[in-house]
Amino acid sequence: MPTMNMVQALNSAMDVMLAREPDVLLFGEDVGYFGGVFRVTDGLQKKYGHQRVFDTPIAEGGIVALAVGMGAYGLRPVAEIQFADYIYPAYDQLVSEAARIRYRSGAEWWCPITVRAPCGGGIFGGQTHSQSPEALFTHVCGLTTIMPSNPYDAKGLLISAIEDDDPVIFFEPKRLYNGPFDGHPDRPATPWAKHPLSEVPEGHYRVPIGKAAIARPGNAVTVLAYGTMVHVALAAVAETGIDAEVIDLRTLVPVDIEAIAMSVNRTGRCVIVHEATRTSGYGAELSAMVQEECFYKLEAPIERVTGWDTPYPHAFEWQYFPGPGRVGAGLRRVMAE
Amino acid sequence: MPTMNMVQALNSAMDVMLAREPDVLLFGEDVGYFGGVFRVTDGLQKKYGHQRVFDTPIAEGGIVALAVGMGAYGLRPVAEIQFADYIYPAYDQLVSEAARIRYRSGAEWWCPITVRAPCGGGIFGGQTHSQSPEALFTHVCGLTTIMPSNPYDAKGLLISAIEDDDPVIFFEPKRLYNGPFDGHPDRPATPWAKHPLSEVPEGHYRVPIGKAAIARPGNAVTVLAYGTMVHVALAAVAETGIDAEVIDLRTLVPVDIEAIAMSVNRTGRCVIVHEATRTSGYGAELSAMVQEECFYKLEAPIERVTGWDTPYPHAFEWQYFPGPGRVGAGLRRVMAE
Amino acid sequence: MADHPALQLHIPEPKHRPGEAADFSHLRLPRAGSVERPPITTSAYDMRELAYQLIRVLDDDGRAVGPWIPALDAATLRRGLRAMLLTRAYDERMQRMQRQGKTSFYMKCTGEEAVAVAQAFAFDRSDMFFPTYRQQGLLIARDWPILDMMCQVYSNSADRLKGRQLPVMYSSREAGFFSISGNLGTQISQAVGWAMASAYKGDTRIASGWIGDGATAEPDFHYALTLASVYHAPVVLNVVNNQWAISCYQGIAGGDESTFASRGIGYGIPALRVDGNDFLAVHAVTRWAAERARSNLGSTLIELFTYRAGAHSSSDDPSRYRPEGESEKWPLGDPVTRLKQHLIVLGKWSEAQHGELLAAVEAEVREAGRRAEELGTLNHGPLPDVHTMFEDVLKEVPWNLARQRRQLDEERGT
Amino acid sequence: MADHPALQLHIPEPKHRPGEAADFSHLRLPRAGSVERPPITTSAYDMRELAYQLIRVLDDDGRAVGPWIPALDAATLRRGLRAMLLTRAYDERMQRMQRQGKTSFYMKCTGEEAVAVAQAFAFDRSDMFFPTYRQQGLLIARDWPILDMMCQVYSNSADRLKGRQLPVMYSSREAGFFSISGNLGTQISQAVGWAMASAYKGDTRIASGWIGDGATAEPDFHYALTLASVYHAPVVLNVVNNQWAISCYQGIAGGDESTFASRGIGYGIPALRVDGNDFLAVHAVTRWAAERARSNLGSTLIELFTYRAGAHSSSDDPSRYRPEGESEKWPLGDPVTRLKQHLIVLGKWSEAQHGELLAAVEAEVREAGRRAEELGTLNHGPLPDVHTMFEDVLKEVPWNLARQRRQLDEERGT
Ligand SMILES: Cc1ncc(C[n+]2csc(CCOP(=O)(O)OP(=O)(O)O)c2C)c(N)n1
Ligand SMILES: Cc1ncc(C[n+]2csc(CCOP(=O)(O)OP(=O)(O)O)c2C)c(N)n1
Ligand SMILES: [Mg+2]
Ligand SMILES: [Mg+2]
Repeated sequence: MPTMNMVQALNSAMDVMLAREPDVLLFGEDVGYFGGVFRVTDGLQKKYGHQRVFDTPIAEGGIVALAVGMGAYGLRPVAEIQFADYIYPAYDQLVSEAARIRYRSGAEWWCPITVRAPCGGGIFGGQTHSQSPEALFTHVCGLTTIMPSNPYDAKGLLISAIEDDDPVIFFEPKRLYNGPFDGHPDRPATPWAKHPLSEVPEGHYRVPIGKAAIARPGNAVTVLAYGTMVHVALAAVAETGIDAEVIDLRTLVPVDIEAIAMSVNRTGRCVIVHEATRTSGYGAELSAMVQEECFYKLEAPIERVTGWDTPYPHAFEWQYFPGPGRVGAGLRRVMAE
Repeated sequence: MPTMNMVQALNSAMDVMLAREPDVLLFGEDVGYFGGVFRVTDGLQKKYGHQRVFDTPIAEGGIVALAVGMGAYGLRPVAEIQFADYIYPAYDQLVSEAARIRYRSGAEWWCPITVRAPCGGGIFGGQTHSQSPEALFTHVCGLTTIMPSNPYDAKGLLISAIEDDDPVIFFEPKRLYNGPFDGHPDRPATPWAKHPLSEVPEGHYRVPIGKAAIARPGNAVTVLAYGTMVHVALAAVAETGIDAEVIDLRTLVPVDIEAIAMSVNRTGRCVIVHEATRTSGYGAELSAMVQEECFYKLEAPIERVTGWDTPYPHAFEWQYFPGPGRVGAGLRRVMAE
Repeated sequence: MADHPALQLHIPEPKHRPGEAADFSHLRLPRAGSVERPPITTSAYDMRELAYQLIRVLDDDGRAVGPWIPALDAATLRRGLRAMLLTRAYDERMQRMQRQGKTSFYMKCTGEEAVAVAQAFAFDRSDMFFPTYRQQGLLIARDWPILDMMCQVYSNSADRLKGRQLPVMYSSREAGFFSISGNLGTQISQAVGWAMASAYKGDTRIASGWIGDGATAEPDFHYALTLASVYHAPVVLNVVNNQWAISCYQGIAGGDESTFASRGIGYGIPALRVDGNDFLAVHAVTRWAAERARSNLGSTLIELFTYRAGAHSSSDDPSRYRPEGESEKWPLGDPVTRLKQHLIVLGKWSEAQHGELLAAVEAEVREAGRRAEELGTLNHGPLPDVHTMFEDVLKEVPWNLARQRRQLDEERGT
Repeated sequence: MADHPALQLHIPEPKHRPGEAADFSHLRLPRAGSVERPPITTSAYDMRELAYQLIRVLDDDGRAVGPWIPALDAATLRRGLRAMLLTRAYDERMQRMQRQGKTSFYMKCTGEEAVAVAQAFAFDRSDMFFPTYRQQGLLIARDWPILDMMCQVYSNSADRLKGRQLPVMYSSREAGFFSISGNLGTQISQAVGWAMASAYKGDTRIASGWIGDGATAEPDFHYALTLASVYHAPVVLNVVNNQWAISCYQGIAGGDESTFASRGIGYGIPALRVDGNDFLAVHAVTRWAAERARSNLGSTLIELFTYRAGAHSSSDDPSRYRPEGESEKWPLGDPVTRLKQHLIVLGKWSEAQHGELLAAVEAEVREAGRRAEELGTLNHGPLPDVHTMFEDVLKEVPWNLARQRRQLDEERGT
C-alpha cells in the first residue's frame, strides 16, 4: 500500500471521486491551475480539465452559494475555503441555506456539498491563519462536521463526505498536512511515512461518518481529541506515563456518543482537548454530554485543555497552542483527584 | 416610577443615551422614520433628527461595517439587526473585525459598538424569525453577549452596552417585548405593567454587565436561564412546587461565574434552560463550567432543557419551545436522582 | 483643513411622507415603444444605455408599440390575464384568512403580478426558478395547484413542507421553483450555481433568480453578478424594484443614485430596465434574456420597475410611512387592467368575458380554499404529524434527534 | 429545448501560463494626456466613460502631458521618489530577513509603490486610511519610522502590536493608518463608516480605503459602494488592480468582462481608472477624488492599474502560475524609474543624485534594521511579555482570561 501524507491522501480522495463520479466538481480560491495554497488539489485540474477543477473569485459566500445551487441541480461540489479563518463570509449560506434546505423544503431539495477548510495553528499564521472554528458549526443542525487526524482517515472521511447527501464541513488541520505533529515544535519534524496511518489505499474506500477511533486504548482516563490534538494527546500520554485511552472523534457532529460513553464509564475520568478557544468551544458540548452520560461513574471533574480565550497571537504560537505540557498537566490534575 | 414594557424600556435607554451623548447614533433596517418593525426606535428619528437615527440598506454586514468604522472614528453607534436570524451576513465583520480590533491593534483602536437583535420564538415566526444564535457569539472572544429578561434590566443593560468601549451583542427576546411570557401560549397574556421589573426610571441608570440576578431564591436546585426562559423557568418552578433558585444570567459572556458556582455549590443540582438548539448551545458551556466549579457538590447530573436540534418549525412552535412542561420535567428528573 | 467647509452627512429621504400628497412627477418615463431592441449578441458595453431606459410596449391606450412587441397570441395573453387574476384572487383570500387567524402571516404581490406571470411565460417549463416570497405568480403561471399553496400557507396536514416553513415560503421541485428562503438574497447567487451546473452538464435548461430592490444591498446580489459574469452563467437575474422595502423607499438601497439595472454594467452584464406593469414588455425583455442565456451568451440583469400596491406583509401597515393614495398615483398603472385593456383593443376580450373570468377564478379560489381548510389550518389543525419535526434535518435521523423525538413523547406524557 | 445547443461552462483563463511567453499586447492603453479631466462636480452618469479609460500623465519620454498634470513642485516629487525608494529598500531587506528566518512572513509591494506613495501625498495628513497589506507606502510617505514597522514585522519587544499580528499587518493611529485585517475586504466598508462619522461630526477629514482586484468579489466591496453612494460618504475607494490575486489573474475576479472602475457606475459613484505606475497621474486622480469628497460631493472609485512585480508573499512562488519575465514586459513600466526619468527630464534630478539617494535610503534601512534586530526578532526574541497575550481582548481583563493567565504561569512551572 502506498504511503501518503495528509495532502496526498486528501488529493487522492478527490482524484478517486472525480474519476468515479462525473458530478463531482472542485473549486475555490487558487485551487485550479495552482492546485491550492497547500497543494491539496495539485494536478487535478490538469487531469480532469478546468470545467471540473477551477478557480473562483475571492468570495467565500459566493463559493458556497455556487455549491448550494449546483447541489440543487444534482452535482456533488467540493468547495475549498482557503483558510477556516475566512469561512465567515460564507456563514450565512452555510447556516441559513446549506444546513436548512432539506428541512425547509420537506426533503424536496437537499445539499450534497462538501466544504473543505484548513484549520488550526502551528504554522505561525497569526490570528487569521490559525483558527479552529468548528464549534461555530457544531451548533448548527443540518451540518455534519468532520476533522481527521491522519492520512488514512482523511481520505476515507473525505470520500464519505463527498458521497454524503447532506452538507459536510470538513476541517483539515493544516499542521498535520506534512507530518504527525506531536506539539513539540523544537523537535525534528517526523514525516507521515513513519506513521502506520499513512498507509493509504490508492482506490476508493470510506471511513464512516459518525464513528470515532480509539487512537490508544487505556484504562485510567479517557482523552477526547480530534485533529492535531490527537497526536498531542498521545505525546502527553507517553510523557506522563498515564494509561489513558485516547479517542479520536473524527466526526464532531454527529458525534460517536457510544464510544465516548463506553470509555468514560469505564475509566471514570475524562480530559477534553482542543485548540479552539475555550468558552463555548466544542469541548463544552463534549463535557456536557459526558457528564450527562457518565455522571455516576465520574471520579474527577472533566478537564478541558484548550486554546486560551484570545485570538491566536503570532509571536506566542507555542504559549497559545495547547501542547503536550498543558495536556499532561490536565491529565495529572484529573488523575490526582 | 413609570411602568414600561420592554419596547418602551429599550426605547428609553436609547432616548437617554441620544440625549446625553452626541456621539451615539442609531441605524438599521427600518429603524429611522418607521421606528423599527418592533417599534423599538419609535419616535427617535423625529426627536433627534435623521442624521442620528436613520435607515440603512438591507446589508447586515454593511451595517456592522459602518458601525466599526464609526467606532474607529470615536462614535458610539447602536446598530439594529432586524431579526437575530439575519445576523449571519454580519458575522465576518463581528467576528473578524469588531471582536478583534482592540487586540490586533494593541489597543490603538477599539470598537465601542452595540448590535441589537430581537431573538427567540413564540411569535410563529418560523425558522427565520425565531432563532437564538447566542452561542455563536459566546464562543467569540472579544464580544460581550447580553440577553435581558425584563424592562428594568433591558434599559439598564442597554445603557451599559452603549457606554461600553467594546462590542456588545445585545439580544432582545422578542416574545417578551409586550409581556412576561411564561411559556403558556393558551393562557391570557399578562402585560408588563403587572410585573415589578416594569418599573423603570425615566433617566439614566446602569445594570452592570457581567452580573447575574437571582430571579427567585431557592435551595433545592439551581436553574440557569436567560431571556424568555427566565419566566418559563419561574412558571415551571411554581407549577412543580420545587424550591428552585432561578438565576437570570443577563450577561452570557462574561458570565457571572461566582453567582452560578455559589448557588450550585449550595443546591447541589442544576438545570440549564435555553431556547436555542441543544448541541453546542450556550447551555453546553454552562454545564461544563458548573461541573468544573461544583463537581464535588453535584448530587445529580446537570440537565439541559433546550430547543430541539432542528430548525424552529412554524407549525410546531409550542412543541419546539421548551415550555414549563419540559422545564418542569427536567426539574423533576434532577430532583429524582 | 480650515479652507474647507464642514462635511455633512447625507441621509436620503423619499419625496413624500404620510400627510403629504403622493407625487411621481419626477419619474422619467420614456414613451412606450421608444427604446431600441438590440440583438442578443450585443455586448454589455455596447448596450449599456439601456440600463437607464425603460422598455415599454403598451401605450396609454393599450396598444402594443415598438420593437419589443413579443410574439404572443391572444390565447397566451388570455392565459396570462387569467394567471394574474388568479394570483390576485388567491392573495386576497389568503390575506383575509390570515386576518381571520387561520394562519400566522401572509404576503401579497398586488400590483406586481405581471412580473412573475409574464416572466414565467417567457421561460421553458423546465427552466429553474430561484424566487423570493413575492413571486407566487411563477407557480400559478406554471399551473401549480393553488390548493397545494394554500396547504403550505396553513401549515396543514397536506403541507408538503410539513408545517416547517413560514407561510408563502413555497417550494416545488416539480414546478422548478426552488425552496424560498426567509433570508433575503441568498437565492440569487444559488441560481448562478444551478445555471453553471446546467452548463457544465451540457444541459439546455437555464435558471432565473429574483431579488427585491431592497435586498440588492446584500452580498448575494454582488456574488450573483460577479459569478454570472466570470463564468458566463446561463441565468437571468431579476431585480424587482417595487419602490419599497418594508418602510424604506428604494433610495435607501441606492436607487436615487442610479438605476438598479445599471448595477450590471460594471460587471459586464447586459442590463435591461422594463416597465414591470406591462405584461408584454416584461415578457419580451425576459424572453430576450432567456434566449441570450440559452444561446451560451451568458447572463442578463433585468430591473422590473413596478410598485408594491399593498402592504409589505400582513404584519405591516404602509400608512405609517408612505403617503395615502400613493398606490393609485403610480403612473405605470395596474398590470391586470393594462393587459385587459390591450386584449380589448385587440378585439380579443370584452368586459363581459372579463367579468366571467373574474368570477371563475374567484370560484376556483373559493373552492380550493374550502378544500384546503378541510385539510387543516394553523389555528385549528389538523397539522402534520408532530414527529416529522425531527425528520429531514439530515437524510437519516441522527442519534440526538432520535432521542429528542422520544423525549418529546415522554414529556408529553408528563 | 431540442432546438438549442448544449450549454457550455466558461472558465476564464489568463492569456499566458508558465512555459509560454508573456505578452500584454491585448491591453488597450490610451496615450498619456489623452483623457479629459472633468470638474469635480460632474455627475457619475456624465463621466461614466472615464471608467473605461486610463488616465496617464507621464509619456514614454518622462514628460508630463495633458489635463491631469498635478500641481506638484520638484521638491515634492523628490520626496515622493524618496518614499518609493525607501519602500522598496525596506521591502527588500524585510523579505531577506524573512528568508533568513528572522520572521515568519513578509509581503512586498514591488512595482506598486506609486499607488500608496502618490496617494498618500494627495491626502491631508489628518485624513484617515483603511489600507490592505500592500500599502506600506502610505506609512512611509507619512514619514512613519520604518523602525517601528520592522518591530511589527519581527513581533519583537518593541512591537506596539505586542506580537499579536502577522508581519505587515501594521496599525498606526498616529499616522491615520487603520489596523490592517488579515480578512480581505473588511476595511473598505469600514472606511465608509469612518467617513460618515466625520461627516456627521461636521469634521473636514475624509477617509480612504483600499482593496485588491481579487478582493473586490467580497461583500465589503459591495457594501462600500452601496453605502458610500447612499450616504454620499466623503471617502475615496481604491481598487489596486495589480493583475493578480495570489495565483489567480484578474479575470477570475471579473476583470475580463469590464474594468474594476466601471463597477462604480451602477452605484452612481464617479469612477476613474489610472495608470498606477505613473506617480503624477495617481496623485492627480486621487487629489481630484479627495477634493470631491472634501467638498461634500461624495465618494469616488479609483482603479489603480498596476502590476504585482513580486511574489504574492514570502510563501508564494509565482513561477508556478505566470510566465517567466511577465513582470519585465509590463507595458506601464516601473513607477520609480518613471518618476526618476520625469525629474531628470525636468532638470531637477540626475543619475548621480539618484545614486546618492539610493545609498541613503539603503543606509537608513540598514541602520533601522540593525536597531530593530536589537529590539528582537521572532526567532531569537526578545518578544513582548507573554502575559500581554491576555490583554486587550476587552478593555478590562475578564475573569476567564485572568484565570487563564494564571494557568499559563502555573503550567509553565510544571
Ligand atoms: C437577511 C435579511 N435581512 C432582513 C430581512 C427582513 N426583511 C424581510 S423583507 C424585507 C424587505 C425586502 O425588501 P425588497 O428586497 O425590496 O423586497 P420586497 O419586499 O419589496 O418584495 C426585510 C428587510 C430578511 N428577511 N433577511
Ligand atoms: C476573506 C479572505 N479570503 C481569502 C484570503 C486569502 N488571501 C490572502 S491575499 C489573497 C489574494 C488577494 O488578492 P488581491 O485582492 O488582488 O490583492 P493583492 O494580493 O494582489 O494585493 C487571498 C486569496 C484572505 N486573506 N481573506
Ligand atoms: Mg421592494
Ligand atoms: Mg491583486
